[in-house]
Amino acid sequence: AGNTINYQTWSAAVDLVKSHIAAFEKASGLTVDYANAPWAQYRDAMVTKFVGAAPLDVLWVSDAWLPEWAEAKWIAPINAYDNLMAYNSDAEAFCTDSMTYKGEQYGLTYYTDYMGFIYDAEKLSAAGFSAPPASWDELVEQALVMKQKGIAEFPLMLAMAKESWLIEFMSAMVFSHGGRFTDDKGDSIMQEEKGGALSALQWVVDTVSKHKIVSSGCVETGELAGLKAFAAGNHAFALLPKYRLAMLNDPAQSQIAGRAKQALMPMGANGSHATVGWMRFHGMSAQAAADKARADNAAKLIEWFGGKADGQYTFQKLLFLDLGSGFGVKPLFEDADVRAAYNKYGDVEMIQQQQALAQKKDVVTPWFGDWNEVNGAAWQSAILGNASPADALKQAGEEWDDLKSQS
Amino acid sequence: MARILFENASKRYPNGFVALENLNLEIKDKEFVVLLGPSGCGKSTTLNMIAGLEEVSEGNLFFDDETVNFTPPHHRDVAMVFQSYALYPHKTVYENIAFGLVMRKHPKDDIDRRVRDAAQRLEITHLLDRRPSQLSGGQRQRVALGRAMVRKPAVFLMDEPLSNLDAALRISMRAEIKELHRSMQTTFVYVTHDQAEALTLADRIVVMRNGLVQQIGTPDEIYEHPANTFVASFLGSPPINYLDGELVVEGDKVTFVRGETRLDFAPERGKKLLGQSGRKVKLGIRAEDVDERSEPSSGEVIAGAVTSVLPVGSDQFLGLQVEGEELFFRINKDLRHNYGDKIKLSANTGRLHVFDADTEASLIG
Amino acid sequence: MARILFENASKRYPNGFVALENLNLEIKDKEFVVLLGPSGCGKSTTLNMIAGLEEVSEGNLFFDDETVNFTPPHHRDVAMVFQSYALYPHKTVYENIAFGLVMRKHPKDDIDRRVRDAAQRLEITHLLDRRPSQLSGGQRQRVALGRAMVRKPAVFLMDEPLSNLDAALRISMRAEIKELHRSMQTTFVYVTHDQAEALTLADRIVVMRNGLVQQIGTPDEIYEHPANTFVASFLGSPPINYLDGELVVEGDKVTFVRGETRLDFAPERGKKLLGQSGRKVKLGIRAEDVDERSEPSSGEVIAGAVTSVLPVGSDQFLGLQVEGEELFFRINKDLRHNYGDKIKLSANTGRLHVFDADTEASLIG
Amino acid sequence: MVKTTGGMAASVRRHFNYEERTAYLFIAPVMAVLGLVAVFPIAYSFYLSFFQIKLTRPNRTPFVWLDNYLELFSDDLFWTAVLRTVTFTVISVTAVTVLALLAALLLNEKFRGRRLVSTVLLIPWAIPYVADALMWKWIYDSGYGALNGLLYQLDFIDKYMVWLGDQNKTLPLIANAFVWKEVPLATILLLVSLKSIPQDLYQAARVDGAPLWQRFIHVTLPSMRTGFMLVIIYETMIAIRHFDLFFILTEGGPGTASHVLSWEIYVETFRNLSFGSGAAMSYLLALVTFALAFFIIRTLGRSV
Amino acid sequence: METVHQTPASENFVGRPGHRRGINYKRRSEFFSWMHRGVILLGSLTILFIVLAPVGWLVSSSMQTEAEIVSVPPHWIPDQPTLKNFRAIFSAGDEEVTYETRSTQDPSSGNYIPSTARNLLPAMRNSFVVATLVVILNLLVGVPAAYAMAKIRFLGRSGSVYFILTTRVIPDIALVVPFFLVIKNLGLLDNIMSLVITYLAITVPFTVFILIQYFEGLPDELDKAARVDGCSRFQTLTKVYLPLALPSLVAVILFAFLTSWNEFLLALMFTQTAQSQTLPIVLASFTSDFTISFSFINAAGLLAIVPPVIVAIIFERYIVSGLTAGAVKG
Ligand SMILES: Nc1ncnc2c1ncn2[C@@H]1O[C@H](COP(=O)(O)OP(=O)(O)OP(=O)(O)O)[C@@H](O)[C@H]1O
Ligand SMILES: Nc1ncnc2c1ncn2[C@@H]1O[C@H](COP(=O)(O)OP(=O)(O)OP(=O)(O)O)[C@@H](O)[C@H]1O
Ligand SMILES: [Mg+2]
Ligand SMILES: [Mg+2]
Repeated sequence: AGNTINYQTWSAAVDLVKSHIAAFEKASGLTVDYANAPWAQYRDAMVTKFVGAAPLDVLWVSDAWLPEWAEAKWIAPINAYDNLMAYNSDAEAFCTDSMTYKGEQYGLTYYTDYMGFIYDAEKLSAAGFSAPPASWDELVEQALVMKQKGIAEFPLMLAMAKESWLIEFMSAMVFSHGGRFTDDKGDSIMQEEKGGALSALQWVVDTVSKHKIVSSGCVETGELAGLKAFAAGNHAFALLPKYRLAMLNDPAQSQIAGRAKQALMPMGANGSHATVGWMRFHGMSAQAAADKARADNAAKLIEWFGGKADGQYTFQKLLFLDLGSGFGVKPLFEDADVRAAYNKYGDVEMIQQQQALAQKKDVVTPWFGDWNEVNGAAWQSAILGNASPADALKQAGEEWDDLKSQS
Repeated sequence: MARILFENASKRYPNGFVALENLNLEIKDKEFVVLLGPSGCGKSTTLNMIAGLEEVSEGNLFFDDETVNFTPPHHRDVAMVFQSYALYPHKTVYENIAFGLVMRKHPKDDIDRRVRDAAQRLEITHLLDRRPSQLSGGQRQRVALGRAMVRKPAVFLMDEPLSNLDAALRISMRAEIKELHRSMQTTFVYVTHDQAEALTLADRIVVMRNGLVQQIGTPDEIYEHPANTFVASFLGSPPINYLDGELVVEGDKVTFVRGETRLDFAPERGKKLLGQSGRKVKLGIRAEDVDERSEPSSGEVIAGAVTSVLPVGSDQFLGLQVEGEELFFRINKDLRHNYGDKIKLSANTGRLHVFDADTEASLIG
Repeated sequence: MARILFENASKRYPNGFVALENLNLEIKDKEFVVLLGPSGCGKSTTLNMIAGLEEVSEGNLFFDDETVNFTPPHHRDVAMVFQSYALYPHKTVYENIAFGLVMRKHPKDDIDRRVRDAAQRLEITHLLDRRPSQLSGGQRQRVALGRAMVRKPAVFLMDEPLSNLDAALRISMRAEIKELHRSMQTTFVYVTHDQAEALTLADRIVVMRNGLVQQIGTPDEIYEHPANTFVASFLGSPPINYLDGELVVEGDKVTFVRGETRLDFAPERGKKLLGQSGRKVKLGIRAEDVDERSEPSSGEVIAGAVTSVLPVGSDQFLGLQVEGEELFFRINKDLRHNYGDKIKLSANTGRLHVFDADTEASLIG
Repeated sequence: MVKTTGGMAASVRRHFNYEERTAYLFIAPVMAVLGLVAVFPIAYSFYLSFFQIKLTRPNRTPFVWLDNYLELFSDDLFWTAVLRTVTFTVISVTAVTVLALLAALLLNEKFRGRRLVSTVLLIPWAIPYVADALMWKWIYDSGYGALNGLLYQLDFIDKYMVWLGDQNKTLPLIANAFVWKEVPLATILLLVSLKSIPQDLYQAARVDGAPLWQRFIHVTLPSMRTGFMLVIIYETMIAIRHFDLFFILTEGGPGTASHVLSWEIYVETFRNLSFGSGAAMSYLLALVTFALAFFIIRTLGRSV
Repeated sequence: METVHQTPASENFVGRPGHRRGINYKRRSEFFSWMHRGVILLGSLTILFIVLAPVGWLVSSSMQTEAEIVSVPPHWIPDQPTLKNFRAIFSAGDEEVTYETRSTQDPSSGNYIPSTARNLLPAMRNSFVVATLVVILNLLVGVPAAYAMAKIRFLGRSGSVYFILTTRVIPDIALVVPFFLVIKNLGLLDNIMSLVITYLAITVPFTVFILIQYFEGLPDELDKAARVDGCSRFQTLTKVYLPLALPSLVAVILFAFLTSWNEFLLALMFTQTAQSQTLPIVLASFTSDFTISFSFINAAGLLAIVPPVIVAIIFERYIVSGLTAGAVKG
């Protein structure tokens, strides 16, 4: 078992991973014991395995879990491996940021994406508009017209169900309204009067209850359900992960194939076209890090997947080609295959432009899990009319301060 | 309140077995009828049909003048003591007994009164709070009886309601049932294997065999004038003795002859047999119809060697080797006999029975 | 093969009810013991304890010389006929009967032979393929009996095995059981409510009441010398008659006096009562211990008015108003009496019983 | 003559308490399995419930005695969760029991196609919760769900409705999915108990004058007591702890509309990584469940 | 007939037994039998609809494309039924995965099939093996225990019943981690035996509890008769009680089988690779963070129903009535 690397991922791109492992085994002479668990339960399974001290070397980590897992000493930094750190120069800044906690970097990304603003071009022109909205207010105007003309009952698709995506949707709204949940010191500012968070939430609440351009069912709509609904042609605008563009323009999976276009994230009153970005990375378990030989092997695998394999970002590229998922290394934008693929359904320039505006989530802390639960419920309460937006954010902010002071 | 009439009724069980065949039986209103017959002859089946628990496969069943073939049991107004008790295991004794009344919406205090009254007669007052599983066999049977007793139905059906009770209790229960019949003035159909019970309770007895009625009559008729050997054998304990032989008629005198044994029939019996000289017959002598006199007159002598002596309480049973057959008689206990003694008994020739040797039907019935 | 001994044994049911108290009872090897007693007195409980089906709450139970309090039933080698039959509903009659033998690994052909033999004796051969639910009550009981009969255990336990059979069958079954006992030479403990059965089968009878043994003795002892009024009342049908009165001793002659009625005890009885003049007693006269003579001698006269006449098969029961009490006697059927007739009967003074008026214990035991 | 067997000859000691020895022998395997697999986890998690364990602070796990429990009593969200759990459990268990009774009564009849119906009835039971929950999520979807589609096409509604997103409907809808899946087992349990009612009790009741309905009340229902007990205990225990549907359908939302105890425990344990207080909640829930079971056994258990 | 009217002999309202005036019982019984049939028909149809409507939708959607599946209003009958999902499950090969062979999925063509499709059948086999073993062990272990608790009086009887129940009142979530430790220490991670023993532990308490109730319902007298007939406790159990308890055994078999078949949380933790993963895990893994195919999940879910339903069909017939009829009197 000395030469076996225990590699754990969630059940995504399983075949691609396997093929890449096969190549790795051939190249390195090491063996990889590969296991995967469903995405929805991945974190729980991993927590159990960490606590139960199951053998693990390399694993996929989502940016949201980094502080927790680092604090719990389940994963270890890779700063010692210069060959890995060298890849930071190619990576998007928010990407490297997202892998860094308390000054140490915990892995290499293999997939990065951001929340995109997507619209149905046909509905837009049917409503008589030539350009997608640039601001949230403009969106409301356009949407009301569509609603009136019966083009769509709920022109905007917002997925506000409690699930792991919720924080990304909220962050995108908040960032584009020029707000933040926390300041640079990590103190809560979400509850600030006239702050971006409040206007974002207020805007969402209005669209649901005042303008009725978003279904009140949005609180049960998950990202996936929203995607399918959008693909079914129920809506004209949507906030969706950028990589969904591929699927939306695929006639076998979508009824609006060819009409799904991306625009910059609309601006809030005091906001910008900023959006939220996220990433997943390959981390090394603390277990492996404690043993030099195991750590070295793990680092090799991390590089193979997160860095270059045989001189290329093979894994990220193939992942993109297979699934349309985003990558965190800028050079790939220049890759001919990549550009060709992107241009089939999207606009590389637009993507690159928006990706540059992506910010990492500002709430990723060791207490993110606790807070996220309360915050999600608070936003939903506001949307359902059980609480005013101010109260909801106040509650979330207090929870934040509370948790922060406890740790 | 109800005349019950079976008209060519048959009962076929799902497995094809015919339990009753072509039953024709009229039970008069207010009559107390006892069904008698060997185990498996169809008595319970008959009761079940009256209660409506088993369908009449063929023929008709009337209550008064109306067919009730299709009337469900709860509209028939019968009360029944099941041979297997069929107590409700989850109800207490009290609730078991009260149930029939509760179903008929009797007032609470009336129910209470009746239940307690019945319990007292049945001597189970101290058991009213128990559940059936905590009772002895006889106690369960009394609960089953109580369940019927509290009711005032048009017909009482009782299937061996006293079989598991001791003699004393049985006698007092018998009296209760008699009293019940008297006070209710309603029809009873009763199954028992206890002859004393049958004879004391019945207005009429129905003797059945293999799903067929053999004889219907008052206890006396059945006992004194059995229609055939089956009926004759069925009643009497120890059972009636048979001797195959021949009739010899000489003038008014009819004599039964078998080997040495010659018995002259008393005149009133004999006259029904006149002109049947030479007929092969079965003679029936009940165990108690002998006497031990110092010197029996000829024509009533039964002589033989003692083969067994069995004292039973008040009497003794004597086995006697007569003409190569073993006959049993009941005689006074005070007489002492030993195995092998040759003795003579005098038969009560007024109580002899004669049956055709082949058909086994009575010749003097 | 087994002597059974209860030593201060008690049985307390989970609900706290004490069904047997301090039972001391020895059943000898090969003995045929009949348990008699009113419903609920603890007979079935006693059998269950012998079989090992109910724990002995206190005291000891020995088989031969060893305590078997904790020996499980399947190591006790007993065969039992349950009062409630307890047939295996999923097995055919054949399988039911064979089961005990199968469990004991008897060879197949031996089992088959025994089962068929038993079935024939029980007259259920035609039912061997049926399941219990398709049988009549009496048929089920015979299956239950058959299940025990095929076995060759150390002890047979039978709990009212014939209660649901007709008289004829009962008698023939009784003979089978007697024969079984004879051929097996093994211990039988038998519960019955049928006195004839008890008296004909038993080597000894145990009379119980409320969980207590009242008397143990041969049938004759029990019948002729009941230890107390309870035992005396329990046997005999119709039951024994009582008259409260007083003893008067004059020289050798002991007389029972109650009003006009004076009965002189036959000498062998009288001598046990000498010197008890003036004692308040209960006189017991069995129904059959009277005779209707044309002129009874004084000192044996029982005189009264006829209150009821009940013909029962071979005899008739006469109710007689004597000294303000109603007594029942059994007399010959041929005698005709009418309601209200004043008659005289002569008592058999050699068979009178006397009990203490308070303790009710026999004075001539 | 057959020898009096070992029991009589053998020593008292050898057979001392054969009954108990057999009983212990018979329950030994179960106890071994539970001892091996279940006792340690239970004891261990119980032990954890006395510590303040936050996995993100691996070095600070003080023993806090009953604090984890006491804190719950002042936690509003906890009490909301309790209330929702009770609501969900009551709705579900009642519905399961009633529907299962009806189904069992139906399947107890003899008719052509009975086996087809009973087989079909078992289908929901055979769908793993993962698939079942996704199926319902998708049926309930407000945008393109089958429920909306069906009601719309049947003209019961004139436009698509919000289902799970409507906080007043959330719990009942989840309960509906739960009941759909749980009815088969309950039906089987009740059917078995229905089948074991002796027919002669019905005969006695008919003679006692009880019409169909009264026979049902006085014979069927009481005879099914233990069947009901099984169903109610089992379903209560399952419903009170039910997690899967909440996880896949709503994650406790919208707002806190489906924030039940099991969800709270999950969040506390796996989202917040507070194993100590998560365990404390679990044990409070366990205590309540056990008390309920105890009560149900005492009231419905066989006392005959 | 004078006396008849004076005595309160009959409770019958009309004073005549056996018939209330004006009721034609023959007609009435025919009417009831029609009613009866009607109620049965209605009930059956209701059950069929309630169960089959969602399942039917499952079937229909498993044969639709991803695009069609989200149509508004839904297409109850697929426009162009396709069996590609089923084909994918049954044709999935097991060759080594390389860059060249990796693509079983082709998003651009819409033939989206998760590559883990090939794990479905092995997972079903795993599930089936696990469930079968759990059923067998449940019976072996649970039946004697239930019998002892139902029919033998011994010290600690009710204590053991409550103990057994206690093991099932704690939410699984609290037990997952400790369970994991046990399984790890037994060296059974990623081995289906880990599931067999944990499922046994979670099903056997109810198995025992269910059986106790039904055993208690069987007449004690049969127990006694068997023991007098020479059965040890064990033989009494096997020869007399088991045949009579058949219906409840069916309930238990189905319970244990389906609980094992459906269990998710523990399987998620203890299994890692296709060699030990069970059906629910593989089903769940069809939903990744990248995408999900409803139609495929539905197809897989549909297949998941088949083995348990076959098991149910096999055993359901043994739920029959009247097993104890004629056994005892009283
Ligand atoms: N399980 C029980 N719980 C409580 N009391 C019981 C139980 N079983 C029997 N008894 C009581 O114990 C006493 C003796 O019962 P047992 O069955 O031995 O009577 P028995 O002599 O056989 O009567 P029977 O002739 O009526 O069958 C009865 O009074 C009965 O009520
Ligand atoms: N369900 C059944 N299926 C087939 N045959 C049956 C069924 N029930 C009873 N029988 C048969 O019908 C005949 C009559 O049964 P029934 O119960 O009426 O007898 P019975 O006269 O009451 O006898 P017993 O005195 O033994 O109770 C019996 O031979 C019996 O074997
Ligand atoms: Mg009968
Ligand atoms: Mg008894």
